[in-house]
Amino acid sequence: MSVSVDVAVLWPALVPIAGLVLVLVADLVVPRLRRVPYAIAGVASIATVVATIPGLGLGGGSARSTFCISAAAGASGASGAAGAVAADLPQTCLWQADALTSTLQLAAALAAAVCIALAWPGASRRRPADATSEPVEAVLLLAALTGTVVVAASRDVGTWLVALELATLPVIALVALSGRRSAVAGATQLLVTSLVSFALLVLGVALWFAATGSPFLTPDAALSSGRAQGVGWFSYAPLGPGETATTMSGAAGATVVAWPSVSAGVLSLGVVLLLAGVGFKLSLVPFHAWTPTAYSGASTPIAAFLATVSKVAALAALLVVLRAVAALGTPALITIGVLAALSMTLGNLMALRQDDVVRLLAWSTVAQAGWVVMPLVSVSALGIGASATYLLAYVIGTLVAFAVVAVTLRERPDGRDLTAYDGLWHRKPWRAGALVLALTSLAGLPPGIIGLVGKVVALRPVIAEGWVWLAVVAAVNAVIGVAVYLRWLRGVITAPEPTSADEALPVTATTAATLATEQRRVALAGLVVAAAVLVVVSVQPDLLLRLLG
Amino acid sequence: MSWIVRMIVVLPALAALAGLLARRQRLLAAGIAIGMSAYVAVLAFIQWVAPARTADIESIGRLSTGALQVPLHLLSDRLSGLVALAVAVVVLAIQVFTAWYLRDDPRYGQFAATVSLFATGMLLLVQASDLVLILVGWEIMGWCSWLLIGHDSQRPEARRAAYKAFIVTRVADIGMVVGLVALAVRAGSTDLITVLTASGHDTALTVGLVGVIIGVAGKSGLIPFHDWLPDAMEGPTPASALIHAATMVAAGSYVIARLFSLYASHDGARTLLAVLASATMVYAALLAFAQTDLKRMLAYSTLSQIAIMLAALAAAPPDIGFAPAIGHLVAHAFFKALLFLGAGWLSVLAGATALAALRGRLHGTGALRWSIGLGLAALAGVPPLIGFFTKDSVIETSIEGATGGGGARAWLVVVALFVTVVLTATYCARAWLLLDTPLAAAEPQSGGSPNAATGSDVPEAVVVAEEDLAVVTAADSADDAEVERVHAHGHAPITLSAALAVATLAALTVFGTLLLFSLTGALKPGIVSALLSLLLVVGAAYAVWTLSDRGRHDVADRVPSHVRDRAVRGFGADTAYVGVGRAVTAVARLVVALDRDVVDAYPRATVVAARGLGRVGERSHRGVPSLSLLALLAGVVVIAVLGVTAWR
Amino acid sequence: MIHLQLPAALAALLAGIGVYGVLARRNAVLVLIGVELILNAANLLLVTAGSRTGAPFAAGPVLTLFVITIAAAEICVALAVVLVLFRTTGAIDLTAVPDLTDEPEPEPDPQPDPEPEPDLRGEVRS
Amino acid sequence: MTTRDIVFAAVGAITALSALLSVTTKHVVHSALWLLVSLGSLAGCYLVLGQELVGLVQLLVYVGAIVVLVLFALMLTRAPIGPHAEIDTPAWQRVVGALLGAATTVLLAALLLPLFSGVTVELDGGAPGGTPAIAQAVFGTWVWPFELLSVLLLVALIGAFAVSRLVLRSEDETVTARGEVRR
Amino acid sequence: MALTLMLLLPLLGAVALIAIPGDESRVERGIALGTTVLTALLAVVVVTGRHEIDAPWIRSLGIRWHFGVDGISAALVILTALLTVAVVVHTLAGRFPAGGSGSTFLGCILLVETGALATFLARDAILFFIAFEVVLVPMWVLIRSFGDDHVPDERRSDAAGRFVLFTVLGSTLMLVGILFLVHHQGTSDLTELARLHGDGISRSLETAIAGMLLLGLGIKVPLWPVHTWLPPAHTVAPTAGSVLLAAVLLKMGTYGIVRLVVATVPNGLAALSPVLAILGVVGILWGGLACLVERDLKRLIAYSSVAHMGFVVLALASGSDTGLQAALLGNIAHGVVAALLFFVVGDLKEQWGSADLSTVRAGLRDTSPRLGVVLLVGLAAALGLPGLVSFWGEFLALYAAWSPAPDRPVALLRVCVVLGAVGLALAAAYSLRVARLVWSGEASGAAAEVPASSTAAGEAGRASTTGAPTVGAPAEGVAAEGVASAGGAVVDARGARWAVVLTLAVAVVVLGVLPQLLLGVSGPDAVRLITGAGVLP
Repeated sequence: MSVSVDVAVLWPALVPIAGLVLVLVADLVVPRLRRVPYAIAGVASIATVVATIPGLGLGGGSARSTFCISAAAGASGASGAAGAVAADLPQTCLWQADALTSTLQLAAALAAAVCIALAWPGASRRRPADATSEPVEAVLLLAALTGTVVVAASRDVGTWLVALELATLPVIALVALSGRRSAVAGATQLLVTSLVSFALLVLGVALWFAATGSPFLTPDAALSSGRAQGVGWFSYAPLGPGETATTMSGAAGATVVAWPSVSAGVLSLGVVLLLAGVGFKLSLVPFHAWTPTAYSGASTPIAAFLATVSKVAALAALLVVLRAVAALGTPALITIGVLAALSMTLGNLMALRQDDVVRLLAWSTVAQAGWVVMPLVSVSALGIGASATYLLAYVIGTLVAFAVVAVTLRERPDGRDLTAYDGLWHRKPWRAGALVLALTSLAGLPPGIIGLVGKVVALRPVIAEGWVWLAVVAAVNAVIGVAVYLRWLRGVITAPEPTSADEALPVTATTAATLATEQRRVALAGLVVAAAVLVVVSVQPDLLLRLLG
Repeated sequence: MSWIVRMIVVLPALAALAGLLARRQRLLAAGIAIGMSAYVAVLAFIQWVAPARTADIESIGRLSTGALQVPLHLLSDRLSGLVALAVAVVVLAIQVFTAWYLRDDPRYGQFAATVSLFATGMLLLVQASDLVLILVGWEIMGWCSWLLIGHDSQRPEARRAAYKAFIVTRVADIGMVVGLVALAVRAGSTDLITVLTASGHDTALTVGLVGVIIGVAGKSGLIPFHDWLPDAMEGPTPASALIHAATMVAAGSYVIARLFSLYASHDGARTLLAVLASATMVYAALLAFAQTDLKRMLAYSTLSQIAIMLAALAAAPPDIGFAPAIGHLVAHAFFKALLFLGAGWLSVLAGATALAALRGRLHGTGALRWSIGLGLAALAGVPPLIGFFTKDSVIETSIEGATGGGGARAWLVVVALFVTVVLTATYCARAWLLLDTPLAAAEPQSGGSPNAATGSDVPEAVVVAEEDLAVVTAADSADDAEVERVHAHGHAPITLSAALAVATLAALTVFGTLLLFSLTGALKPGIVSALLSLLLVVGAAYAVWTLSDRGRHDVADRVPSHVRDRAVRGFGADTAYVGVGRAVTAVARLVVALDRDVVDAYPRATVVAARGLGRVGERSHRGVPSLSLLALLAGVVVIAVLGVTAWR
Repeated sequence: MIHLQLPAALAALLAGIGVYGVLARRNAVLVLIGVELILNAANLLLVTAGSRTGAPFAAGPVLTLFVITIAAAEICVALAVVLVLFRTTGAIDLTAVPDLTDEPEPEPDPQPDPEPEPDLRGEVRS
Repeated sequence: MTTRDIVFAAVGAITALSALLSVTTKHVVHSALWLLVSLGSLAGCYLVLGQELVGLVQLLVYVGAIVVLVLFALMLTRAPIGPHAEIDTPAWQRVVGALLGAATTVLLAALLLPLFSGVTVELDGGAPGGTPAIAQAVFGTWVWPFELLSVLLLVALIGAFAVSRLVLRSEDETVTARGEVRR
Repeated sequence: MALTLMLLLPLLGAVALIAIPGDESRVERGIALGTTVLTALLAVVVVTGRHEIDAPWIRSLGIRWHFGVDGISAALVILTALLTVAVVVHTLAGRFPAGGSGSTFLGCILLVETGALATFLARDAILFFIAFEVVLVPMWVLIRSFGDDHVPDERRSDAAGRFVLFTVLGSTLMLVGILFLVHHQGTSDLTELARLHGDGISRSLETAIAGMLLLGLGIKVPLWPVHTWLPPAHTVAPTAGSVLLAAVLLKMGTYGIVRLVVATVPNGLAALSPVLAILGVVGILWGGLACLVERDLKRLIAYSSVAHMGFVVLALASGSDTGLQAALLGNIAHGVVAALLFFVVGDLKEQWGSADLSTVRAGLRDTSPRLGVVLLVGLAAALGLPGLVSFWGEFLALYAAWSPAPDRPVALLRVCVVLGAVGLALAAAYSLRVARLVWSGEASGAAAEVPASSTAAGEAGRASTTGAPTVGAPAEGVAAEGVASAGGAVVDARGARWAVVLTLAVAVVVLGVLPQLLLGVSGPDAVRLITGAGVLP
């Protein structure tokens, strides 16, 4: 075969797959050991983190690529004049990981590792009847991680679709597996939304293919749709003397596109459908409705996974498309602007009303999704980098917040109530500090400098395109967002009422005592890792920004 | 030489500071206050003898204010020398007198320090060669007047009077500030010399001059700002003497004298000044006649006299200039200080300031009788006292102005002056007859004790809202201050030094004319006018003598009682102030209401809207999968249409 | 020889019918039918475009095969979830408001929600 | 208008019609059966388009597996046999659905028809995209997504297995009637 | 080096304080005091040596760690550093406000200092924005947690929320403006932006940018009509918070206008100057009028802040170098005066339990002459008494508005001058109103008007209100009794607190007598900034 395979490059994808297989094997061999699957999954995700590191330092346009199709192979699929044209094709690869991709992969793997730490099974089993829960969860988590890692590096619609689905399907199962009635409701809503979205996604891919004639999500493919003469499929070949356009059809190789703008229209519809299909995963309004239900139904670590790894997968997928489209020099996408504005506004307004912290974070995810895609109104390197930057800032902040919630839930059963965090500053100063940092970072206020820098970065492309209305909407939403997070923080910093705190304490103590200390330690370790990353990037945001080039 | 000028300004300030720090040690405080004033008086004397005739004495250095020049220079010339001397002497006399007068006051230290600070303000204004410094001195006096008038802060009337004085003058200062700003803008500098020599910008000049007149009207008590001054009698008598004699109220005359060359060229502004001054001098003299309280009578006489100075400035021909007005300023400083200190002395003896209570109390008090007699005579313009010469100079100057092209404006002033001469003589004669005619000869009083008489009409007058700007003050409440004071501290014989201070002022009232020779043109008596006014004075005095049945009756009782009551209350000027105050308060309440219900309604409405939207959103997000599909597909179709149509 | 406008038109039609199907059904399984129709519309489009000469790497048919496989995987999970849903609620009605209350928590938490968001409330007028 | 065009039009009409019936019938099981017809005839369309392999897979996987799964699911969820008015969403929602469906069709048609206008493919002389080429592509060019697909299938099976075995803690609680709002 | 140290010192101190679990131990006091004093010393060193530091920070955004001091910021830096010392000393000399641990309180104060210093020193527009935001959360904590514990929790929450939300709205809009500016000028360096002086941007764009920046910064100033966050925040905030809010945080708004608007988009500012002047003057009158009827002393001072900042804005609208000098001087003046007033009023409120003016109390003049005298100095300064520090700023502001830069609407500005002068009279009225009620201890007339509303006064208050208007010894006695029981005795300022307020009072006088101390520092740089000749030497 004329496809090159470079395993060294592929490690970030292979490691989680290997972990997945290992979990299955381990479950066969020692089905009783409940923590083994998680240990393997944890190790695998950390190994994934390590595997992505070589890709981080790539500068400029360089990328670590594999599954590259040599020109000859491309030509073999076509014939005649097309072959001659194909010889000029730059090498196309199905896996192409540059710095941006690697960073997203790293973030996903790190977030997955933290989520696994948070989901660490304790000695007291929640579902004694269900013995297979842990290995299944580990497998599903690793599969979703695999999908995320692969989709970020994919450059063709086939891999893209499969990987995206690989990142989505396990999550549906994970939500359902939380085993509560609300989880089933959440899973149902997530399921139907994802099914329809996936159908639209496939439709979008088909339109892309129809418009460009290329199965690759590359700038060349995008260019071939709109240019009168190009390297793609529906391109005019130079007309020889005596030839007419009608005779060009059929086997001649270079077919006629009646109007380039038609093809561009098809392409635009394709891109919009892809955006919509991915938008569901990003929780963009109006594709967001599943978010609060699924988040609150799922267990907290899974919700954290949905809020972080899934988002990375979605944005990574979107970026793959938009990086291709960016070559068209398309001016701002009004669609994205509208979606961003809607998401921010609705997400913030709804988050303002929540008394359940997980639901609050769910709606905050919706709002933050708006911020994440907002820079993409400028389909350019600037916008794409900004979007990725904001995503990472958001992922870190959300992860820490979820970690605090998860750890708190292990200590007190009412840990999902906003009131459970009253006086946290006085009871658990360090954890409260982490929460403060996370929430301020999400709100875009110091001391969460990274969130603030994220807002600066996210607004820059909007400004560069001159979208004042969107910038103003964003500014207003920054305010509502601050109200949302301060509402939580308000309780955290308040001195506890002496009565309630004293009553709560013994409960906490006994609950904590019954829980396995190891479980808490691992969860805490996850929290500490996430918080440490947050602190570091808050002190020196450049570390994060430079990762993205 | 320039250091003397600086010291004249700085020393009282230091005295104020030191006095404040040493307020607990009564003797030390008195020593500082009197010593410093004495030293300043000496320095002022030196300056008077040998003025430096320079206008660029550095004070605190030039300010970096961009294009605007603010050199902050001081000056020293004959004018400043004369006025500074008068001020310094009066302040010294007052400080000496205060040491006795407030002998038992626990806050004597603060009072003396405030008087020193007040002197700083006036002397700074006198020595300033810069508009900003003039404004600084001007406002310092305003602030100190608030402190001094409100010295007896236990008494609500005193607080109100102080408040009223400051607010009224401050409102007028709107004009002063705007005027000075306009003058500075016109010259691009605040330096006095530059301002005087600048040209062009007629609008700025008009605004500047009119603005300064408004400011002066406030401080000098011209109509319609006059009503604060009688109320200011709530302050201890030395404070009244200070405010009325040489300093605050006269400062306006000085400022206009400084700017005279500008006014001389601007008829409009001078006409305004002439009208205000003429109206005030006659009106105030009329009111003075009707007063039932000695101090309030003196206050109205001050209004009248200050108006005379300003009238002189309004009517004087450019070649004569401001000198007659300044002459009268100095004269007034001496005799009015004398009168006030005498009144203070008398009140200590008599335990009251109401004329009814004082009837005949002057009889047989020796030096005090002489002092008050001299003061009233000077006020009335009896030769050869200083008041006669200066008033006559003013009249003569005005007549010259009228004949020399001043036109209607100057004639108005001349007529008003003659009317005022008559009226002044009338009320002076009335006061003298009341004070000096032994009680035995007088008819029995119907009112009973002053306490009961005044106490009854107070409550209706002082019901004011907390927020009101202006305050109603009972016409007779100044008297209460003395009554209380004497009630609290008892009678005490005057000390030698205080008596000496009064005597010095009396001497200056007699011989002070000599000082005026230093200022060219200050003395400019005209034979005809002198004789005419003398005739008028004598006639008026005789009329009072006869009408009052040789002093056995109060001649003012012949005025119909309802008119007189209203005159005593200043014809409701205070009510008008209260009205203005209420109007402003109403606006303020409106502002607060708007602030709460309109300006702040937007943020609140935003919150309500956000909550409402959230509630609506909550209702539509109950986890119905079908609806989420609907939203999804509808959204897709919409954005697809949008995306396709907006592509490129 | 075949004109490709026909399959394209069919694809458009199928997609529209699928969209209607998704929205018109409350039974979860029948909603899946609508989804399948949209998927098949996309597949038809892929095949149509792929049948144009010059498609590299047999992309049209290969992608179609992929999509069919993915759809199969999806249906697997989907039916599992639908079954659980049925077991939980006794129905698979997608228009129903789901019961989000979970099994009784250790403490039933009957306390009313605190007044949400008192921020920016109007000043207490004194 | 070639023969293939006519054949395609016929098969396509069946496809569209049966698809329409499958989403409109009030009969739950009929709906699945109409889907069967629709997908089957779509396989025919593939054949007409010269994609034999795709057509066969369509028959095999879709008609053979998926529709059967759907039927099973219908049975397992105790779907009523016979016409049933309760399987449709409220009328307003269906109207909106119809509008959106029509809009989708119009939008796609408006864009695709011009794109493919006049484009013809010669299929009779052995299409280049034949089965061997597909096989070569799948195991050559597309080997990476193909392998991932296997992972996906594996995971989907594991997930479906685990989910279907799920025992809810609240199983013994009273099952609420459909549409009942608890809160 | 000294500069970095100066910025890091309070930050590290704050982190240390917040991390310390204990409560009001000796160590914390030492850390807080030592840090602030050292910071203040360093600030003096930095300002006198005109230090500057320029290092890369966020390379990918082109944001540099660029701090420096020039004439425009020098006074503000010193003011901030010294006031923080004053605040800390004042806090340590008394009781910590309830609501949390003392170390958190001190830590928040230090964080505010860090943010304010960084804001005044930042030489990069985006760095400025980041520093601008730093103060928010600590100040929010100060108001939210440590606020007046006599008011219901909701009001604290409301006040703190208002503060943060208004400011965030402002700063985000400002960020949008900054990004526009940076995008079109290609640099975020403030020195460079000032040198460009708006070159290369079309006039309409400049106006748009200026509008956005002014809207954003105006909220912080605060400009009418977006001032409504200030009174509640001041009312609720603890003394330290009020002082920092008034004296430091508000200055960031006007400083921002100077740095970001006057220097970089002069034409935009010129186009908007009528609006700015009108808003400034409306603020002057609005604040002044509101003060006339306001019952809460702290709210009253807050409204007076609105009025005073109106003068600063009016001066800035004039666009002349005199105006800029007036604005800078007015800024500092208000900082010192407002700090003084809030210290005194905070002390009073601490002892009274409320700052309600309708409660009848004994006059400070008699009960606590020290507090009385500094309050009087503060009020005198607040009414713009010549010879005190506020006078210069206000007089020069009026001058500048009367003779503005050539491209300004002269007639409008002159009307504004007259109205501004009316505002001076209003300032006198409300200052004296406070002096009457608090310093001389007037039995309130309003209490008589609305007896039911004044709950605090209670029986005693009612007795005194009926007694107050009557004159004479017996009534006086009743009033005095009522006053004594209602108001309670106010302990006079002593020790460190006395030193703090006295120092401020002395500063008010000294700076008033020698304004050249401030004007001389900012003079040359103000001219350079107006003319676009760059700012740093």
